[in-house]
Amino acid sequence: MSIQTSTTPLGRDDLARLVARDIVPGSFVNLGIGQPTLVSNYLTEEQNITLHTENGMLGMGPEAKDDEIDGDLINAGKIPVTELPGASYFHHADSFAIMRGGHLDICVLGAFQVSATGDLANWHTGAPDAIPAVGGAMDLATGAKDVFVMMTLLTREGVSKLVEHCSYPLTGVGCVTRVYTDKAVFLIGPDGVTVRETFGCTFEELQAMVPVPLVPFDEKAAGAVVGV
Amino acid sequence: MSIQTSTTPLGRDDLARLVARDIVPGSFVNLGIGQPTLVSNYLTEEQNITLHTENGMLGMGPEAKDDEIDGDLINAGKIPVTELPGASYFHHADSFAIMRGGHLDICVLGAFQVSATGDLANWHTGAPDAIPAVGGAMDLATGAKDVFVMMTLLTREGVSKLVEHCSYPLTGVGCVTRVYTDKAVFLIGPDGVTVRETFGCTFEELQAMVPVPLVPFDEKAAGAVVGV
Amino acid sequence: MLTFIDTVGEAVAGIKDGSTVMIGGFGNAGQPFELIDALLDSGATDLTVVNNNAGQGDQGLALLIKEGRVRKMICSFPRQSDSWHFDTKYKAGEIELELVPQGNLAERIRAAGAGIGGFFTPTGYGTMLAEGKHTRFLDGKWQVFETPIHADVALIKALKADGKGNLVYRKTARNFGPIMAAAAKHTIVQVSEIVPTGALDPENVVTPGIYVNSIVKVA
Amino acid sequence: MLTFIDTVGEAVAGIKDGSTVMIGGFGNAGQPFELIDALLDSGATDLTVVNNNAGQGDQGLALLIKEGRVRKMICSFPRQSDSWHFDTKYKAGEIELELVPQGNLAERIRAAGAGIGGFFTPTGYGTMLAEGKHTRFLDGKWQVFETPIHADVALIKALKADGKGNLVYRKTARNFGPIMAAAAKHTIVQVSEIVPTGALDPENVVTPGIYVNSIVKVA
Repeated sequence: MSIQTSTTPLGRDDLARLVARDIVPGSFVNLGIGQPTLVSNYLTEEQNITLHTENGMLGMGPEAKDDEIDGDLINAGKIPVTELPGASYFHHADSFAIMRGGHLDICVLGAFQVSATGDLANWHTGAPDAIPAVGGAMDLATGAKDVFVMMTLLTREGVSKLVEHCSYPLTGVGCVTRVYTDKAVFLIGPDGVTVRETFGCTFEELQAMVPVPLVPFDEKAAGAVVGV
Repeated sequence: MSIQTSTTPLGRDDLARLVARDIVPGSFVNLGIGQPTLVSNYLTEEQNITLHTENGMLGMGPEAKDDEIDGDLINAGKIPVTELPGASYFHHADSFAIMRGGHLDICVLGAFQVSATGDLANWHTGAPDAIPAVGGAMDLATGAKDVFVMMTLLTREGVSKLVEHCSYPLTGVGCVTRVYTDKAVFLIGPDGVTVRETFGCTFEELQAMVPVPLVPFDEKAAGAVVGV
Repeated sequence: MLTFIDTVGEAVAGIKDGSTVMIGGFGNAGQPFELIDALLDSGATDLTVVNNNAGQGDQGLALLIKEGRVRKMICSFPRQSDSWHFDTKYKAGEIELELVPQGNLAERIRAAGAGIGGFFTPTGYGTMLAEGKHTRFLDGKWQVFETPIHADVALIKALKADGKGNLVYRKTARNFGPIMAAAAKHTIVQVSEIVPTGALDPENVVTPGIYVNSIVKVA
Repeated sequence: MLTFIDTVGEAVAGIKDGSTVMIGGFGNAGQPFELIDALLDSGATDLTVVNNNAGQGDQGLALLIKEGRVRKMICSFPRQSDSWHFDTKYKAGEIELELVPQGNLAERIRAAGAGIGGFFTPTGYGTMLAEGKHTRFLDGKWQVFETPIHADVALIKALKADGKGNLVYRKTARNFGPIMAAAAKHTIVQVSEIVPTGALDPENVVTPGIYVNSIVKVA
């Protein structure tokens, strides 16, 4: 059985749909700013997912439209959102206690780089004149039970963002459990990096793009795989 | 001017009235279990004192009577109490954050012994077969801005409870600022123990009972006195 | 994953021998008597119990202690006029006691839920309850290092739950409920009423449903 | 001691040069614009400001920074599309920045209010924001030692206050208000409404009046 599940690379929306499908029903989830926010478009009512926003809310609904817009009801990206039945509000220390105490099942984050051991770099380019801004990225990276990354596999220059060691400043050490990219889904575990599926390329073509030893999913004993 | 303000030692109720009178209007106060609870009988409405109970309430009212009794509304001594307008409820960590964060103006506690430097012993007799129980005593002792102690000056055996060094296990180090006893009010400060007033004895008679060097209040420069 | 369960017996059925169990309540206020009775009936033993007290009279936690199910108590105030079952076990050397100042108990439970690995507090400095503990001079005071208290299970009592597991409490019965719910791997709540999702004002939810695993309504 | 004050100008009049000022709000939600404007008018300078961000657009905290009143920012997310006043000052070396992960910011503020002298957290371990900090292996993880952030003054925004200074907030505008109110020596609150004592349900009070010093109603 091939692990290539698509003849073309996945677009952002298809990738978001895939991440959404993989979220276990009943989970509590935090979706990071940017691409991860797209995932919310594909969560179904049957999944009964509760979204957390770190500025102080559980039960966040879709983006607010027109007269729903309320300046007191925003998400972590400062975008007006809505409130679902069963929501709750809390202050910032209580909100980060939810994250830092390991109560979120999944957070989905963007990334500049992910290392073969799950190190994450997503907050700072390291450029000497850049103004640093970290927000809740480090808390999410170290706090959630599972950290999923969504990113393109390659930079515009064609360099792999899945790396042996991150060259960008780290957000968290050994925290990422899965990486969803346009070209493949990677599972990161104690035994290394497993490729769950590929999109528009074979395993061998993928391995040629990535400077990290990869193992295809179907060659591993299922019990040894983390995060499936 | 004599510092003897009463010809007889004070009874428990007179002492409670005195403590109540000394509480600055608008204060937030915690009254310990036992004798300190009497103080609440003498607080006036004009003083606008807010009582805290460490099991999770500000704005505690008087003891509940008859059909006011509600098992869900008790004080730290597990006695049914009432709720005043403007009350608030909070969980135990938030309640102790109020105490430990230095937000209470005054707590009033009983004591086995107080030392000349304000060490407090009020939780454990030190008897080898005693079952220890500390409750919130240590949090109150170290957290409140001012710790007032109410006690009889002498044990039944006639031994002073104001001592050079406590022989009972400590509750807190250097935390007591005032000691209200049946025979005198003591102010404890960096310069030692000052006697603000005596009841039923002269300063010299008091000094003869207490194994700690005392200074009468009117001999000190007012500026050097703590807690008046 | 949140489950609504019909009986207290089923709710506590998964509690294993040797577990650390947090039990809400300060005195009788907020004590989940029905869940404790069910735990007693379940036969679970060798428990470490975290509660402010060590049982009152002949009910609830006191019976669990009487029946020898509690190997160790972590509490602040075991000795009371009616704590005779604890007193007997303690004097017989049949129960271990970790005595913790009440504010440290609350803060250590809160730390477990909030992912704090340890903290410094002035409470207890210079006393026998801080003997052997690491100390440091911080913020102008000597402070003592304290560590989180985690639990396998929390048994708590709330007033109402909605369909998402959000909880509200009643008066001083709130006490340890919210922090224990966050500190335990599995939180079991007995409530007086289950209301439809949306019936609790989101501004007034005290324990968000993320901290709750099992809910059972008790008459 | 609680005071009700008629104007924002009088409310901030006592803020001295060189103060550490916490300002509530996450982005614009909960940001006490009227109090910040009054602080600008007061002329107070050489301030250390604690806020999640470093100002947006041409209002509130952004103007305080533009006018050179802020010596140092303690925040988690200064860089935004419209943080041009901070960006300019920072690049010119005219403002100091202490960048703190958002959860550490919240927990350090909470610690100050709760009398915690310091705590260990896994957040930031192994990153440049933990460089030079004390670390320890606790609860199965490497953790970083963090210290409380105290303030002279907090400026926050709430929805309603009662006569005892009890506060309730509105939706995600609650954010830093409750923890900053507890962490500052003097807390000044702007509210939309002042209600009679007794009009707030004691179960639903978010910030008890003990944490509040001055209240001013803003139209």
